[in-house]
Amino acid sequence: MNRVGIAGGVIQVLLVTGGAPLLAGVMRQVRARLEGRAGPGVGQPWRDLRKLLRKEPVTPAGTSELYRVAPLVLVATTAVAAAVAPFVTAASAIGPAADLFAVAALLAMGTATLALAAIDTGTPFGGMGASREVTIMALAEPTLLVSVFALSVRAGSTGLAAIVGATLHDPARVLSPGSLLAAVALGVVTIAETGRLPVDNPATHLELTMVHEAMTLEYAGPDLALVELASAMRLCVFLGLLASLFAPWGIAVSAAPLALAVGAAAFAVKVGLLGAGLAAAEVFMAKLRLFRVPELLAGSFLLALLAVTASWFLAA
Amino acid sequence: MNLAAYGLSAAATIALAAAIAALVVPARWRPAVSGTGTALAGLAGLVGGAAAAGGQSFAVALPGVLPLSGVSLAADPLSGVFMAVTGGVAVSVGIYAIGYARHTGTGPVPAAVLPLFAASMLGVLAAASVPTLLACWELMALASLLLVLTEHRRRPEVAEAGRWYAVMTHLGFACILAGLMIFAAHAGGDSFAALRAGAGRLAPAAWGTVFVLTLAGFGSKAGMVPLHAWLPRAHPEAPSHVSALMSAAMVNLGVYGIIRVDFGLLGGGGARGWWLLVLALGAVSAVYGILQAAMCGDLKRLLGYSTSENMGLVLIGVGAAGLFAASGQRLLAGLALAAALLHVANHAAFKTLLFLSAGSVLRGTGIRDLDALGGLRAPMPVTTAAFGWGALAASALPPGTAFVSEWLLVQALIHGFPGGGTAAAVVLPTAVAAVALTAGLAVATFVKAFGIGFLARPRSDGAARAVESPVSMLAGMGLAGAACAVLALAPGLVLPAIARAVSATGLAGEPPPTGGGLLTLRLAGVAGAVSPMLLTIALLAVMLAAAAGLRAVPGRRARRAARLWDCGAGPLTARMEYTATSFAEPLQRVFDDVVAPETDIDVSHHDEARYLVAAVEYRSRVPDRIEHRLYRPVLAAVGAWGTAGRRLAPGSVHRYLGYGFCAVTVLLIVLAVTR
Amino acid sequence: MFVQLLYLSCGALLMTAVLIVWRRPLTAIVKVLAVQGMALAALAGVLAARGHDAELAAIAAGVLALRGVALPLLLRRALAAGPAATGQSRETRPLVNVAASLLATAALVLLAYAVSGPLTALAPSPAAHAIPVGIAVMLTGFFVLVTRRRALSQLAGFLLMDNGITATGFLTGAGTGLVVELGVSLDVLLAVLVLQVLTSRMREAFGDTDLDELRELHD
Amino acid sequence: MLSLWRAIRAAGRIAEPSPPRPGPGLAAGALGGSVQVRHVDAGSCNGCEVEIGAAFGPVYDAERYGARLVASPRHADVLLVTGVVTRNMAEPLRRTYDAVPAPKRVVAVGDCARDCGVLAGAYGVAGAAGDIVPVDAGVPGCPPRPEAIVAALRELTGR
Repeated sequence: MNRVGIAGGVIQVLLVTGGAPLLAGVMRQVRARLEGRAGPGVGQPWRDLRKLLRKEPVTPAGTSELYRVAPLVLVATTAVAAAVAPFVTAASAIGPAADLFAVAALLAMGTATLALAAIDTGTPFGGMGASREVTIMALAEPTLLVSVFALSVRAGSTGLAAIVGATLHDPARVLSPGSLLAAVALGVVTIAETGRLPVDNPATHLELTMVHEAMTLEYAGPDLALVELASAMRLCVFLGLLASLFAPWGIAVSAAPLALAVGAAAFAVKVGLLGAGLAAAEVFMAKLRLFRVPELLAGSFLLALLAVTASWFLAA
Repeated sequence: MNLAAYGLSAAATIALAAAIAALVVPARWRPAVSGTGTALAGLAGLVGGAAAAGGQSFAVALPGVLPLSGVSLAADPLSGVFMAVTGGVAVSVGIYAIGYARHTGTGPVPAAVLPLFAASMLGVLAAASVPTLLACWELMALASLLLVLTEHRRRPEVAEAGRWYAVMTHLGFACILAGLMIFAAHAGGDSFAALRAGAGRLAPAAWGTVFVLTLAGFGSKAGMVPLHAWLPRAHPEAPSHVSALMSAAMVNLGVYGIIRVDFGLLGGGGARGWWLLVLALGAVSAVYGILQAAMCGDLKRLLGYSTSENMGLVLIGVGAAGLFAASGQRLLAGLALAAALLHVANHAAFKTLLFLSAGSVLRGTGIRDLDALGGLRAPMPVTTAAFGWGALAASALPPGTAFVSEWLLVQALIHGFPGGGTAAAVVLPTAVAAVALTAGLAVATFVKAFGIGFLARPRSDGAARAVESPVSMLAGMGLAGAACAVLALAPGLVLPAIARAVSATGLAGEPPPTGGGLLTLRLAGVAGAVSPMLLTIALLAVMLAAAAGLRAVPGRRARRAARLWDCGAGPLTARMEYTATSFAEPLQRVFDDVVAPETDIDVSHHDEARYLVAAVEYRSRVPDRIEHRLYRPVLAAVGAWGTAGRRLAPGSVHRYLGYGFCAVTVLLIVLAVTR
Repeated sequence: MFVQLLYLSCGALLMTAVLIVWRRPLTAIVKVLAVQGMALAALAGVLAARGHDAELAAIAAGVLALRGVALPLLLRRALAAGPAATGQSRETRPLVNVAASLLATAALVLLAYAVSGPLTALAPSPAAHAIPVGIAVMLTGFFVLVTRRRALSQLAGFLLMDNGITATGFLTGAGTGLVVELGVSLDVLLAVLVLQVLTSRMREAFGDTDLDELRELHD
Repeated sequence: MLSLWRAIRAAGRIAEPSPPRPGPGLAAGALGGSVQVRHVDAGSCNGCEVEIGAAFGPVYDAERYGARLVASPRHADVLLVTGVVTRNMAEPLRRTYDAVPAPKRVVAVGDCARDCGVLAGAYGVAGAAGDIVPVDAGVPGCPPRPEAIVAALRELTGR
């Protein structure tokens, strides 16, 4: 808990909150261009949010407080994850309060809360989305933790700062098979946990093919704004974790304003590039059948396990 | 005599007094007497256990109380921790029982047995010699059996559950008896001290036999797969406060036995293979238990399977501790054992809460089937909140209790990786994966249990007519919930005691495995820290900030109530809601090969044309596969033996006398030969 | 540096093996096989460059030519002639479903690591530490060979196994002699050609190369 | 994969250059450049649906002006109503309108939705969209051209 940490944490939360919609805008724009369309422009998600915040919130009949609080919880968990993760600076804002597991658990907490809210409406689509989302999350958990395991073996700790520091100290590590396999595994987890193609289609209008969208069908106005902001932030956090764990260059180590600025800029560039790449890749993909998703996750789990064993047996 | 001793003797006296009183007082007062007695006994046990865990240990030998070898009692930090947990559970269960029993009505016997059950568990923990342990163990088993059978007149399935429980628990008792007898015979003495001293003299073969026998006996009590079959049967059928007492306190004694005997007395040494076995069994129990729970539609059966899962996690910790100790990593062994003990405490807290609120649901609606529940938050707000808090605690998400202990467990597993050699490099990642899958499925399970069971709209008349429970029951839940909160936010409070208990096993690292004060949990020796309190504060702060931000939006509009969006068609009925079965369906498909669900579809046709379908009937259930594949054959074999044996008893007196005569002569011949 | 390159090529070997278990389209499997051949060649090349071993370098070149280029091309042609033409261009329903076979592969890899301790202990060198990779690839290939139905994906399994054996040979430092290497590769070549002929004939006869349906040839 | 990439390269930008922006429209202030659209087929012959599809397709690309089709009226600001309102669709149309959170606009697309068109007075027709819910704008034509639909949407987004 020091000056770097506080400053960095605040900057990170602001950066993720303000930048996540822009990230979504960039991804939509890339997709539009690849489809030969002009696209609404990068700022469109922010315009949508501004409008949603001014619209009237709606409480569907028979829903409880949990339904109204869920968007807040969703945003809070994601924001705290963004505050403790080493995006701009390696020193975490709230001291040694959280490591990679805590971050994963926080994001899972958000998912579970939204699923409960969706069940609370009592609509069939809500229950369907909740059931699917929770299933995918449960199956993605082993991959997530085991690849975290692989990363922490190199650093000797699950602390985010320690992992990033170790990589900064010895950049060649990134090119070890263990770390590359872990990177692929975490990439698949990112796709599954943020509901991108081929696991879930974020732009679908068919309720029967929805996973995440089906849970938010009843939300309107500011509640919907929070939910959409949170899912954009979630994507931003996952991509940021990928970036900082496997390409931690530019992360500030001192509280100097310049260093922090460089760190922020580097973070924005890295996440932007990752997002654009993901959006471009999605153009080439079709959505998987729901019951093919376990295959994808089993494969990523195998890669994560290989990463652990490789980082033990092939310690370069 | 110190505080620990006073506490235990007080617990015993109160329990006896309450039992006698419950037999004599009029039925009107019975619930109050028995419940209060249990609560007070539990309180005494809690105080005594806390004192013992705080370092006050004592040992007394009372010769002549029990024939042959007297009773010898002792308490050290290890048993102290378990005593405190048991006592704490007993307190909230006792208070809850007052209202619950008043609702269901209770006969004199169950009312009298309840406090004795609590006391007998404390007795098991205080036992310091094999005979004492066995006596208290048997007393506890009988008491719990009587309590399981409380409602056998009203519901026939109770009797069957009781039969399963009786058989399993006595098979377990036989294993423990045999194991400890062999141990005592080789060690030359039946007091724990003598056993510890003599453990070195055991030949590897004898060592292994004792280990396996005690592991099987204690493991079956802890609901370890594949010896878990009694657990998901007995827990749903027992009255809910008894389920809580069994599921949150009694199963812990199985773990206590494994730690005490196999860790402490057997000296933990031996081949690493034995501890790998414990770890593997723990992993299997965890994954299989939570998988069955995720498929389960019966609220209390679901909780029973989740108990089996949590004990599996604890056994993973114990097994890992043994593995590390056997390979000389004492510090990590301490860490893993501390994680296991912390998880025991956490599980006791949230499982009490969950079972008590499940009982409150049962009382308010008369329904256990999740498919028929739903819509309870309006009529039963407190119960809903309690179950929600318990579900959060059980699903290992911050700020829940299980998050802390599972975090510790994973830390121990990960840091054991580098030094462990090839075996560790192969086993530990798999163990971490098992823990992770368990955690993920636990989230799914408890989202189902809470969301489908309590939220949305009622799916049956019983659920629609739900009523909130009386104050005493709510108070019992409140205590358990408060315990969850403390354990979740300030684990630093209990960790010193757990550290003392760990070093009391004489195996683990001397330095306390954890430190960092109340707020932060910092691991000594290995790098790693987490602070549930800070995380929670940060979460609340951001939520408040976000809410304030929403209020500050210029030109925001007032909230409007509207009907559900039903796609413009008619109103959505409760039959359109997702049920527990449909919620679990994707998981059931994914794990089709593991759980092997039974589904059958009957299509009945019209008489005129068999092309016209009159009705399609679809039935699906998820049987306990291990029970089917493992137990049914055994039971069939036993049955066959029984029928075969009947031919020996045709009813002629001469035949029977002849049996006796042959036995005696054979015995004499054997003696003559061996002499 | 050498070590890192070595381990990277080992990682590539593992990765490609996993992908062959994972992917269903046969064309994708063939592509992955090509990449794996190149990774194997890279492995041999690195070892050669490290030991300044001309023979090994030659072998590396041969591996690259045969397994990186020639065999994949032939397989692709067999594919174009056979299954793809009749529309069976996917491994539709393997005997063990894909998710389960991925988990089985995980178990096999762990097994490989567990058993190859002694081998590594013989001559503890960076190369020897990577021996488990070779064994793991071999076991995976065997698994694929056992559990797949399509003739071509079974051949892929066979090639996988062969690559694993070769890699193990390189890593143990014993080195498979040039002759052995050529021999193995050549009979694989033969196998491919035979398969190509066979598939085309079978397609003319049955229009399918699902091996289960060959049982009907008994009677 | 590569072939798709080549196709993308060959096609390049399909969207036609956007015509000059219309004057300040119906809801530019309230909605501020973002319009989520829910389409209700109240009994159409599917001619208008085809045109709406074209309007959101790559050629006319209504999305570049900030309009987007959404899956739930709760997410929507604008209802696109097509076709005469049949008796069975009158109540669902009302419910859909109630489900949209304020501020909300309704656009009647096609002659049928504006004034029952050729189907006026036919059996089973409950009336035009305006008879059931308050309509703010109409797009004439049977079916209307995609440009017209896009122009109407641009009046709402104000871009």
